[in-house]
Amino acid sequence: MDYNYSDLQKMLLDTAERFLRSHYTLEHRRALRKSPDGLDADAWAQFAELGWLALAIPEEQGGLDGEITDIAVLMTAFGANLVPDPIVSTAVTAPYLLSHADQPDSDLFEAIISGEARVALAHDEPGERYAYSAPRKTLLSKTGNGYTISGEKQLVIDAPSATHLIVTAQIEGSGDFALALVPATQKEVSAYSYNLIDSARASDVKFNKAEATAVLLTGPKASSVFGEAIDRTSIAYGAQAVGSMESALQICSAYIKERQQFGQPIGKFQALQHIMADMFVATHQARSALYQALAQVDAPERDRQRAVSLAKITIGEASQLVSKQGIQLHGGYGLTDEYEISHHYRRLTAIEKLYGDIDHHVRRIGAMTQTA
Amino acid sequence: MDYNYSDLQKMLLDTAERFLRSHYTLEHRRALRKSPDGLDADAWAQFAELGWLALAIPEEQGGLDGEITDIAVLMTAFGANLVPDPIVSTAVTAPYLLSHADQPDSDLFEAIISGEARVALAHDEPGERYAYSAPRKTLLSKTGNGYTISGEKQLVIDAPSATHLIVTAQIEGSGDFALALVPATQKEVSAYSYNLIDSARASDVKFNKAEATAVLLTGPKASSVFGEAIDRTSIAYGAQAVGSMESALQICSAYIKERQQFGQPIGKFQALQHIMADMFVATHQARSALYQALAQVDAPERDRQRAVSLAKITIGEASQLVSKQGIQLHGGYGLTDEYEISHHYRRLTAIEKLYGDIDHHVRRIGAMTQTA
Amino acid sequence: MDLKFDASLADFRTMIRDAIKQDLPREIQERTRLFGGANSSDPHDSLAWMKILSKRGWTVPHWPEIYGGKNWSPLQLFIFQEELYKAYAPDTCWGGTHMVGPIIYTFGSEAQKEQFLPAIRNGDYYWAQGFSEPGSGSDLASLRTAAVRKGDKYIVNGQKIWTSCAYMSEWGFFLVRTDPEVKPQRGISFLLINMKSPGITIRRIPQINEEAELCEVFLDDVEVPAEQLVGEEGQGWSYAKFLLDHERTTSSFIYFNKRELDRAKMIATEETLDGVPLILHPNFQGRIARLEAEISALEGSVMRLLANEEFKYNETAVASILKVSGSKLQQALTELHVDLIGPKAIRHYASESVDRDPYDPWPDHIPGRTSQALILRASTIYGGSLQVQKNIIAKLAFGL
Amino acid sequence: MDLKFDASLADFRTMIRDAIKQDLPREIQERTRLFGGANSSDPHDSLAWMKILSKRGWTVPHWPEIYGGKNWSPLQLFIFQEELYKAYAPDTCWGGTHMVGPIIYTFGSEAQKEQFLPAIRNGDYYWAQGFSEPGSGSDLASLRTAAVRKGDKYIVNGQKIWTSCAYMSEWGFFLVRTDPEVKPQRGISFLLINMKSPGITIRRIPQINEEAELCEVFLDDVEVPAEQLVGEEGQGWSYAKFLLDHERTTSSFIYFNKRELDRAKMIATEETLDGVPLILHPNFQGRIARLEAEISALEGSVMRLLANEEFKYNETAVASILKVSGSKLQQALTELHVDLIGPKAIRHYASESVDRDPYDPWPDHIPGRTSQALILRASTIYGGSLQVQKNIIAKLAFGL
Repeated sequence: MDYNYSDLQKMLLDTAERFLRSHYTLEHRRALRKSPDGLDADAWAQFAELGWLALAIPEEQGGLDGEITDIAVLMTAFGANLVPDPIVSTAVTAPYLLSHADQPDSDLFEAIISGEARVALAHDEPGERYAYSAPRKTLLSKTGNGYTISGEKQLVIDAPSATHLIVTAQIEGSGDFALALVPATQKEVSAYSYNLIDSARASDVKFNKAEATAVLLTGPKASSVFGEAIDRTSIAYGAQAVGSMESALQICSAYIKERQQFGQPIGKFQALQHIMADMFVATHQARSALYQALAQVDAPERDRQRAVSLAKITIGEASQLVSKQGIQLHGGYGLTDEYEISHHYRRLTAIEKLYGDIDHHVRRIGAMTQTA
Repeated sequence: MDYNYSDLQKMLLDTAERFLRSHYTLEHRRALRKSPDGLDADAWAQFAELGWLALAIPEEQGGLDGEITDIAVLMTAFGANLVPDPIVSTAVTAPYLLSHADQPDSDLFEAIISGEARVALAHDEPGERYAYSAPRKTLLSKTGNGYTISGEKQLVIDAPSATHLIVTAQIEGSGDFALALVPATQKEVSAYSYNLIDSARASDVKFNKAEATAVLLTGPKASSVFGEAIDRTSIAYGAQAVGSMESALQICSAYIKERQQFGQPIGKFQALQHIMADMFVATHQARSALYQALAQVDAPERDRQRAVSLAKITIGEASQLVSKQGIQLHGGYGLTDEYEISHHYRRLTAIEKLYGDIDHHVRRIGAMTQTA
Repeated sequence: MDLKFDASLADFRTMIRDAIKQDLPREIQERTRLFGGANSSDPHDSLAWMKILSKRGWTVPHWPEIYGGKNWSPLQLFIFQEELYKAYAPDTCWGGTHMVGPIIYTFGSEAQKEQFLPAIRNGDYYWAQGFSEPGSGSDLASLRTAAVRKGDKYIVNGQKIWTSCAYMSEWGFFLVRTDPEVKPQRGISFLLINMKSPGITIRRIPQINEEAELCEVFLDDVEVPAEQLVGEEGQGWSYAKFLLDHERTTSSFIYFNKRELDRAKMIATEETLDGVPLILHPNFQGRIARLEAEISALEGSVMRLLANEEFKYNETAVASILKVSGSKLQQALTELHVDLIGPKAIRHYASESVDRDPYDPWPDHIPGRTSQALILRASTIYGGSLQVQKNIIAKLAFGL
Repeated sequence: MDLKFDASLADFRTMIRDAIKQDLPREIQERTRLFGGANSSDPHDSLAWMKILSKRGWTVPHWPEIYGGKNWSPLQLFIFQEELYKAYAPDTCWGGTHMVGPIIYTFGSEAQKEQFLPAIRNGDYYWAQGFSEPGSGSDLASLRTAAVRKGDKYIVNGQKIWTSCAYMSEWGFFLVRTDPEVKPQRGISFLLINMKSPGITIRRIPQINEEAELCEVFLDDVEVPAEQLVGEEGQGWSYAKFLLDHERTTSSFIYFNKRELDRAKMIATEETLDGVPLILHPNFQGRIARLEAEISALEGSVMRLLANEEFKYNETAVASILKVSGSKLQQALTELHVDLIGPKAIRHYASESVDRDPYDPWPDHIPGRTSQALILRASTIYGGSLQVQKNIIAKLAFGL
């Protein structure tokens, strides 16, 4: 076993750290909130340039065929620098689903790699809560020479800047589960968009006989690939969370050495030292949990799900501890939009809620335990 | 509202503190473990002398007709001094059940008051867990000129020194719930007895057509009085827990001022100061919770149950925090039988498990919430 | 001992409840329900509501009668506040009614009483609190804003921070250093300053929930008439401590905590998992039950203090219990809200968006919840942080 | 990066598992299952088991081959220990195999190696550890037991405490102060002392679980031949630190924690509430799931250290993580056992009672659980308390 970064990973991480840190300054990120769709087009072009949008795409589709560990390494840098752009949807989730499609679409891969296309996953329906195996109300219907899709999706992460949506649906007639590709810019697709607390974006989307340009997968294979994609997505966000926590540690350590109260740096107070120690333990354990999940990503479904859920629990708990205590260490400044720590808290809170919160994963483990 | 002790309560508490503190020294309590039935006969005679065994008994039965608040005050002193004797069964639970019997038994009251009789409650049956409203397997049968009882009871607290048992049962034929009085010393009653972690005693008891000298209560009235008695019992133990925690606070505060490490009293370390502060908050809140329950003890069933369960949750959580952290403050010495704090931990752990643990009371509140 | 809540107070409660129901405008109630967290009512709503309350003479019932108070018992005041909270009425301008008001009627001159007390009572304007400074958060004794006496004026220079709604306050009360030579606590005085005075600049601080009600106040050669000194020079520190003693139970946020527990139950009834309301799921039931237990205990602790129990431990240490427990509860409850709404919690809602967007398809119990949970990380920071409270307890209860 | 557990190790695991199954006597297994907690196997069982293990040469597989080690990889050693724990095999005499043994083969004289290493390897006798003193719990540098050189002997006076099973140990290894003049850490030496030496008195300390395996050792003019000094005078402190570095992952108690998690699941299957196994109750499922997550993370952290990851932070601070997390898990798991058995947890079971009372009607998963939970409050105290670990982290990871 080897937990050290490969040379390739070191390079990837160095490049990412360098670019992201200099580009995504606090001020820049605060300004980005006002952009209409949350996309930083210049940065996105750089992502393409640096090959990051190709990392998860198979070689035969022009991609770099990176492993999930490589993706995770890159994601830690995104988390550390609180990048709000729609990287996970387009560079992690979509490539997995698209490359496992019955008929992979080379043009779309090319457009993703070049930075022209962005793809979001539309799954949740109103009234649902992390219902990844519940039947869909959204309907995929065969028409004369193609397919249309009708229904409502809620909280479609990264939708506002997406050019395409991968939509989960049931097939009219058979009732089979399906994944369909739907171009986002057609009048039959209408979106109600909003900001998220971490400055990312999402939409509620209505499909009114919208054209589906491809049916990617259907039936049991669609379900299992979809489950794999969700777990990989969770891992990518988990890696972002780990990066964010590691950043938060450094920020806090520096702050409590600097900040004076009662005539000395507050870092001299044992109570605050012990808070830092708790944060340190939680952050390290979170990275270990991430590694445990990464090790199982290609394992049989049950083992994979177990490892991902365990990691999400640990990372979720750690995220809350680290960011809340990080704010506590900052005092009032921790509550302002002008200090990084408050942004980490928001990001970490959002990630905990994406694709299954702690409660969801505790239930998933619980269900496995009782059938063990 | 008045949270201060009445003059009577002050006197009661002073007397109790004086006697119990001087009598129940650590060495004496450790020696008592070897007694066959856990009874300190000399002390018990004093309890009678001081009127404590009469406190919960109605005036018309020769008792002092004390209020539940008076009983709680006395119980805090018992808890503070870690008295292992069977006071709650005989002086709290039994008097309530006996005085609500269809035909109160004056002789038995007299025997309790004089210290000759001790009464334990036999309810739990093997395989059960806090099943206070489940049907009984133990059978009460009418015979020629009386009643017999047959069945098995588990974990009958204070049974080894009891002269009488109040046994919950179902009536053969009707299936009604009943409370029966059974003399403990008959050959049809056999007990398997053991020590508890806090040096109190209990038995598993088998009744083989044992004579029941009285049927105290039957049917719905038996159920409701039984429920009231259990809640009062919980309050009495809760008061003991509060007393124990308050003792623990003092012990710990003294210890960390005395004990030297790294060249200074360990009480100078902020981390330990904050632990003491947490213990202080928890202990105070526990007493407040006790008062909240006491205020509702005669309220309608739902209000009473709610208040008792909320108090048991708070007191249970506080008990664990206070005693565990108390041990932590003591370092290795906290784990020895020779330091008081370890005895408080054992007592508080036992109390948490008596008549419904935290989990039980959380469920009881949960069930009320969902039907609110 | 008499632990039962006086039954005769039930009528009083009904009277209060009915009056609030009759008086409280719906739109104010709605704004408070969605975005009025602990201590963060919209100041416009605060003042508007005070105008309404003042018709009944209920803005300052806790004041002495000669200054317009109601002579209610502590329990009646408790019920009054509880009902206000339950009804989602905004807070009054706390700086006026609970801070500077009591200071003025206790230590102020007759002229100050005449000028300010009626205005506070009527909610004529908002009051800013100028205590904290950038360099002195939990360490108030180290404050540096200086007031130098020149003739019949003080010239004030310095900077304050965390001043709620300073940008729309007409008056402020400030702790300033009038004597740099003596022991830090001794050289502090209490000044009333008109917020429109030349030399005052205000910057709103953007917050974690993207609101900006807290401000920085810069004072640059601000001239303050000497008659705006309250009480004696050098006594500011003791007045600030008087405030703390005066409002021992406030920090429990008991009314807020009880209300937010009810809200949690309401949300848990609305939100479902696999079609089943969350309130039927044991995990959430358990979290709710445990918080309910904590709140019930806290309420008992508040009552004990209100009813003047004789404590074995130092009373300031006992009061710190309320702050420790109350502040953690505020966080735990609002985090529970966030967890109850689950994925929907990540949407950002600005407080003004509620009025603006009637087309928002999301249910009504979502907006404001995350915003409130985010900003309430402050509850363990301001007014003496959790760590400071524990220091106080260790020192005053145990002499550590 | 290569994060997958080497698949070829599956065979190794099977080989180990089969061997243990074949070798481990049932009655030893039973005693360990019921009352053998973390680090508290019955010493007789330890030695008996070492005799058995030594036939395969498996008592000290982690030692260098020339001293009888097996040259297994860190992962193989991990599997070996894990399987021992899973099977409820007793620990070896850790003081011998993992403490004094490595000290002797690294720093000891040839004579010492010859005299002691084979005996340790074979489990000939039990070793006592004489580090802690009544006045120096977490503060080892302050120890006072003095060894004064007189000719070819040291005369040792002082007192040790928390010495496991001293009353039945034949030899002990002691930290003693040989030079009171120099800096506290510099004047400490490492002595081997025969526990039967005149002047040694041993008192067993009655414990919270009513066992008494920990002892006080009083040394009164004990004569120790100078050749029983290990290494150099004044280097005792550095040898003790060497031990810590040598056994960085031990403090995680990862094998114990994994096994006790399995036990929790087993108990949750046996125990019922209203007729339903606890493992189907969401509250208990949730507690189990969270602990499982923590253990899985801890196992990852152990692996990272075993696999020599290059850490950004000081490695001693990283090792402290294992102790912090591992010790809290030991407590959380054994408390979970207690909560799972519920009311039955309050019964006192002495370890000897298991053999004595075949008539006990209670189920087999009850005895020993509470005893273990009680004594494991020690896990956050010994070997550097939780607070000391956090101090270490603050200092070494962050320079605070």
